[in-house]
Amino acid sequence: MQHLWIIPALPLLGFLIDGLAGRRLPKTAIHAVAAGTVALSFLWVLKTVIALQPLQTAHVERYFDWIRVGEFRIGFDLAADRLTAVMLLVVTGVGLLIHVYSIGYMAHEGGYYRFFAYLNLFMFFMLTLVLAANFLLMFVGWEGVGLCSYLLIGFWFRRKSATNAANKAFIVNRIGDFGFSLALFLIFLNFKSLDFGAVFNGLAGWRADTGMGTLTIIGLLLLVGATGKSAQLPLYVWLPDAMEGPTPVSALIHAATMVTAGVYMIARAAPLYLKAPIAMDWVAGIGLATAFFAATIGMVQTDIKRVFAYSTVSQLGYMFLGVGTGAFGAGIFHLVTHAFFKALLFLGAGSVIHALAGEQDMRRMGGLRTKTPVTFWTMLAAAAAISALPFTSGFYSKDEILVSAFHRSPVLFWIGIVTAAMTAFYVFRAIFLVFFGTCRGEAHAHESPPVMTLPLIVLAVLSLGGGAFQVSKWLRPMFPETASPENPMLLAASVGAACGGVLVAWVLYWWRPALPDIVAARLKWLYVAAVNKYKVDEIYGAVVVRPLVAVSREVLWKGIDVEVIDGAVNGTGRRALGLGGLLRLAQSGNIRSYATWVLLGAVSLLIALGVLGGVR
Amino acid sequence: MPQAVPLSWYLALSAVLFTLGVAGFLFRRNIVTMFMSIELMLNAVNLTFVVISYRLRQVDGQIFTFFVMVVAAAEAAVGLAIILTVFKNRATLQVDDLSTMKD
Amino acid sequence: MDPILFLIFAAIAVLCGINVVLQTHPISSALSLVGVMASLAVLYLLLGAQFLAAAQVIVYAGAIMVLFIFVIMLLNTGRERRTRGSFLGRLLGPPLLVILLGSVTFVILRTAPRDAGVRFGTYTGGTVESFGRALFTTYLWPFEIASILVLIAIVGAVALAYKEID
Amino acid sequence: MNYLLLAAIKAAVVAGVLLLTLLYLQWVERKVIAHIQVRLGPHRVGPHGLLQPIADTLKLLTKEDLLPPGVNRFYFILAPFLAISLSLVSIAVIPFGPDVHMAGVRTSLQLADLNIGVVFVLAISSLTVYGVVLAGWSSNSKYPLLGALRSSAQMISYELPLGMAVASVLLVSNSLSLRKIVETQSGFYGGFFPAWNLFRLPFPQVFGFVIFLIAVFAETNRVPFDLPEAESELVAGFHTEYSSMKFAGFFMSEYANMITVTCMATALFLGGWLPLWPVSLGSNYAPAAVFGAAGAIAIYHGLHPARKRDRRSLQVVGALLCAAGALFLIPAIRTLVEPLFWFLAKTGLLLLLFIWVRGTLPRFRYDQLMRFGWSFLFPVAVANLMITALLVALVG
Repeated sequence: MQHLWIIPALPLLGFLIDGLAGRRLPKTAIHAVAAGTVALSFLWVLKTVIALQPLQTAHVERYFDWIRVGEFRIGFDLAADRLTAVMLLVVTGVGLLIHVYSIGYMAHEGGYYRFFAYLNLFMFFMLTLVLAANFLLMFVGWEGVGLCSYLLIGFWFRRKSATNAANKAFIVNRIGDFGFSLALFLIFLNFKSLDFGAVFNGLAGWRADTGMGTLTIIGLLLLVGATGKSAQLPLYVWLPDAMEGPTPVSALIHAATMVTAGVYMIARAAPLYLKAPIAMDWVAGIGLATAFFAATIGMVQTDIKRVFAYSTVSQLGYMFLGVGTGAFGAGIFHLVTHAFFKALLFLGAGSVIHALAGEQDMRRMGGLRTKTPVTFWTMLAAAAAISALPFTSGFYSKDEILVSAFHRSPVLFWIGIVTAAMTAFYVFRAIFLVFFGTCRGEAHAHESPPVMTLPLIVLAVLSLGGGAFQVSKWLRPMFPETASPENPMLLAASVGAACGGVLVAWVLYWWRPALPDIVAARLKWLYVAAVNKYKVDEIYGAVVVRPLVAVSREVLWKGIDVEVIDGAVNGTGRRALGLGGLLRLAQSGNIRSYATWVLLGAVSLLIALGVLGGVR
Repeated sequence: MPQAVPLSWYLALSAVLFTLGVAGFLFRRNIVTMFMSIELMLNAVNLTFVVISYRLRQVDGQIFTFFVMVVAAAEAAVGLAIILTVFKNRATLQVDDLSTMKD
Repeated sequence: MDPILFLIFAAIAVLCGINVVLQTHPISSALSLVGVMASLAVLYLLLGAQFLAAAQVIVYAGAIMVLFIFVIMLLNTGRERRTRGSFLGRLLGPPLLVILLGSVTFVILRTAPRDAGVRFGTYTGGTVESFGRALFTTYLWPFEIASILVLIAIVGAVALAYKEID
Repeated sequence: MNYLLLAAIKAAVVAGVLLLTLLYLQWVERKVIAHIQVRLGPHRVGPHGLLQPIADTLKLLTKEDLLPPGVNRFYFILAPFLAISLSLVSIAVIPFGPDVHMAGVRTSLQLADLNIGVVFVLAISSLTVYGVVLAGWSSNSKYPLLGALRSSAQMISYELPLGMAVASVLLVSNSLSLRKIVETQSGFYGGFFPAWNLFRLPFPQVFGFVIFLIAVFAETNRVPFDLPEAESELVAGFHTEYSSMKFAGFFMSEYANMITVTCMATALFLGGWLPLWPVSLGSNYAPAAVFGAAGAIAIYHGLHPARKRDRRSLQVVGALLCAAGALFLIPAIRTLVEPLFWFLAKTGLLLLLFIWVRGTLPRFRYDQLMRFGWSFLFPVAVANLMITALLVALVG
C-alpha cells in the first residue's frame, strides 16, 4: 500500500482551504497553502515512484466500491505504472513551478484566492485522471479538468471575450466528451468492465480487426474525445481563444498538462489501438494534419500568446503523430519535453507581458533583450528546444517521432520535417520580434521578480537538458518494441529543417525587416487566409452554430416547447383541477372524518385477514 | 374460577382498551383529548407485547414496549409543542374549528 | 389469586379507559388515563415485567401525562363544546367500532393459545438484569437511535414552543 | 397466613413509628430552629412543649373544613390524599435492618424487599407531582396555580440529577434491591474504615451524595428550594386555599417525604444499618453507650437544674435512658436493636441536617433555582455518573 490517494488528496485539501476560507485568508497564506499542497504531493510522488521501483507492472490500489449495479462495478481504484509515474512527475513538477510563478504574476489581480483554489482543483482532477485505474474514474478527471479549464479561461469573467472563450472551450469539449462516453459504453458492452487491467486482458481474446470492427470504432470514438481535449482537428478551435485566461493558466492547463490528456489517454489505451490499425492511422493522420495546419497559422499571428497557442496545437499534433505511428514512448517523451519548453515559453511570454504592462502584440514589442535578460535567455533556450536544435530536449523527442513516422511512411516524415521547419521559424520570429531591434511600444519594460524568474530558469535547464531523461527507453516495457533504428540521413534532415527555419526567421525579422511585408504581398491570398485562421471559426459558425440556434429557437422553443410541452402541462393541470374538484369533497379538513376513513380501512383489512381466514 | 389467567383475557383487555382509544379519537373534539386517546391505544398495544413476551418467555416483547414508550415520549413532547403553537395562532383546541390549513 | 388481581386491575383499567372517553374535561380524561396506566403497570408486574412496570409509571404517568396536564393547565381550556363536526364520524363511527372490537376479539379467541395461562412468578424474564442485557447487546443500535430521536424531539419541542409560552 | 400476619404486624409498627415521627419531627424542627434563632420555641404545652404536636393536630382536626367557592371539588379533595398516600407508600421498601430472629420467627426489618426497590421509589416520587399540580389547579386561584406550576417544574427538573446520583450508586453496588445495596456496603477498609458507598472504591460517591442531598431538598420543597410556598410572593403556594385536615395532609406529606428521602440516602450512601466501626472495636456497645451517656447528662442536669420543676423530670428521664442503655446490653435485644440504632442514628442526623439548613440558608430566586438545577447540578451529575461508570468498568 503506497497510499496513492494522498497525491490527489493534497491539492483537493488546498482547494477546500482556499476555496472555503480564502476570502478571509491573507495572500501569503493563500499561495502558501496552494503551492505547499502541490509541493507536498510532488514529494509524495517522488517517494512513491522511488518506493515502487522498478515498477515493471502496474501497482493497483483498490479503496472502495464507487458504483455497483448488478455486474456493473466501478471501484475507486488508483493505479501507478511507468506511464503514470512519468505523467505524475510532469504534472506535479511543472504544476509546482507554475504555482510558484503565479504568486508573482497574479500578485496584483483580484480574486487571488479564487485563482489558486481553481488551480488546486485542477491539479486534483488532473492527478485523478492520471492515477485512475479504470476508464470511468479517468473520465471523471477528464471532465473535472474541463471544468477547471472553463473556470480559469473565464477567470476575468467581467470580460465578455473571456466568458465567450470559456463557453466555447466547454462546449467544444462536450463534443469530444460525447465521443469519449460513447467509447466507454462500447467498451463496457464488449468487455463487461471498465478496469484497464480487465479490459486489456480481455483484449487478448480479440484479433486485430482490419475492417471497421468494434475495436476500430472504439478507437475512433476515443480519438474524438482526444481531439476535443487535446485541440486537434477539427476541434482545435477552442484552444487559441483559451488564451483569454491568465498566462499561468495557459502554461499549466493549455500547454503542459490538460491538453496532453488526450495523448496520455491514447497511450493508455495503446493495447486497444495496437489491435485497431485503422484507428491508429487516423490518429497519425489527424495529428500530422493538425501539426501542419496549426503551424501555418502560427507563422503569421501577431499576438504572442496566440502564436504559442497555435504552436501548442501543432506540437500536440506531433505527439498524436508519434502515438499514431506506434511510437507511444516517443509521444510521451515529446509530451514531457513539450511540457517543459512550452510551459517555459508561456511563462516567458507572461513575463514579457508583465514587463510591458499587459501588451500582447508582438509588433509593439522589441528590444527587450537587455531589459529582461533572464526572460530572454530562458525563452531562447525554450525556442531552441521547441525548434529541435541539436542536443536540446526537443531534439531527441521530436527526432524519435519523426523516425517512427518515417518507418510508417516517408510522406508523413517529410510533412513532419516541413512542419518542424515552420515551427523553428515562427518561434524564432517571435524571439526576434520581442527581444531584438528597438522597442516599438511605449511601455517601459522591467524584469519580473525572482519568484517569477526562478521557475523560468528551472524550466530552461529542463528544456535544454531534458533529453537526458530517456523517457521512451524507460517506457519500453509498457509498449511493444517500436523498431526505429537511428538513421543519420533523417537526423541530418530534421537538423537541417530546424536550422533552416531559424535562418529564415533571422533573415526576415532581423537582417531584412522589410522583407516580411513584401513576402506577404506576394502570397497575399495565402497570407490573408492564414491571418484569418482560414476562417475556420466563421465556417463553424455558419455551418454548425447558426443553424443550431435557428432550429432551437424556431422549432424547439416556439414549436415544441410552447405548443406541445406547455400545452400538455397546462392541459394536465386543467384535468387535475377538474379531478381535484371531485376529490375535494372527501377532503373536508375534519380530522375525525379522516379518522373514520382510516378506521374503515383498518376494519376491512382486519376482516379480510383475520376473520375471513388469513390467519391460521 | 381457573387458577391461572388465560392469555385471551389479557388480549381481550387490550382489545377493549384499544377500541376505547379509537372511540375517544373519533368522538372527542379536543385535540389534547384525542392525543390522549392515541396514548391509550399505544398502551393497549404495549400490553399485548408484554403478554406475548410472557407467552414466548422472551424479553424482546418488553423491549419493543420500551421503545414504544420512548417514541411516545418524543411524540408527546413534539405534539404538545405543536398544540401550543396551534393554540397560540387559533386560540382554540376544538378540532372542528381547525379544519382549514390556513386562516 | 391471579384471576382476582387481574380482574380487579383490568376492571380499573377499563373503567378509567371509559372515563377517558366520556369525560368532557381534559384534566379528568388525563387523570383517568393515568389510572389506566397505573393499573397496566400492575398487570405488567403480574406478567413478570418488573422493570417495565416501573418504567411505565415513571415514563408514562410520571413524565408524559404530567406534560399533558401541564399543557392543559397552561391553556386552561375548560370543557369542550359540543360542535357537530364530522357527520361521517357520527354516522359510521359506532358501527365500525363495534365491528372492530368484535372482529379483534373473534380473532383473539380463535388464535390465542389455550395452554397454561399467566401465573404470577412463573416467568421472571423481565428483571432489570435480563432486560438490560438484551437492551444493550441485541438492541444496542435501536437504543442509541432512540436516544437520538428523543434528543431531536426535545430540540424540536423547544424550537416550536419556545416563544409560545409567554 | 403466618406471612400475612407478620406483614400486618410489621406494617402496623412501621406506620405507627412513622406517624409518630411525623408529629415529633415537626416539634424537633421548631425547637432546633428556635435555638438557632436563640429562642425557646414551643415551651408552653407540656414539658418543653412536648405536647405541642398533639395540640396542633387537635386544632387542625377541629377546625372548620371549608371548601372555597369555584374550586373543582373532586380534585380539590383528591389532591391531599394523593400527596400523603404517595409519600407514605415508598417507606415500604426501606430496609431498617438485617434479618432478625424474634420469638422463633425469622423476618427482615423491611416491609417489602422488591428487587427493583430503587426504581420503585423513583416511580413513586415521580408521581408525587400530581398531588401538587392537582391542588394548584383545582384551587382555581392564581397563587396556587403558579405555585403548582413552579413546584412541579422544580420537581421534574431535579428528578434528573436525583436519578443520576442514584444510578451511579447502582453502578457501584450492582443491584436494585435496597437490601442488597446495603449488604454490599458491609466490610471495612483496613479493618476500621467503613466501605459505605460514600467512601466506596473505586470511586467514592461523595459527589453523588451531595447531588442527591441537594436534589432531595428540591424534591421535598424544603428551604432553600421552598419556592412553591414562598410566602413573600405566592402566599402559601399550591396549598394556599387549603385548611384544616387537608392542609395537614400536605404538611404531613412534606415531612413524610423528608423521612423517606433521608432513609433512602442512608440506605444508598451511608450503609443503612451497618455500624460506623467494626464489632471487633465494640460497635455493638454503641447504643448502650449513647443512651447511658444521654441518661448521665440528663441526671447531671437534674442535679443542677436551671428551673425548679426540672429537678424531678430530668432525673426521671435520665434514669429511663440509662435503663434503656442497660437493656441494650442484653445480647438478645442488642442484636435486634443495634442495626435499628445505627439506621435511625444516620437518618436522624440527616433530618437534623435538613432542619439546620432550613435555619441557615436563604431562599433561591426561581430563575436561580432553574439555572442551578439545569446548568450546574445536571452536568455535574452526568459527569459523576460517567466517571463512576468508567472506573467501575476499568476495575470490575
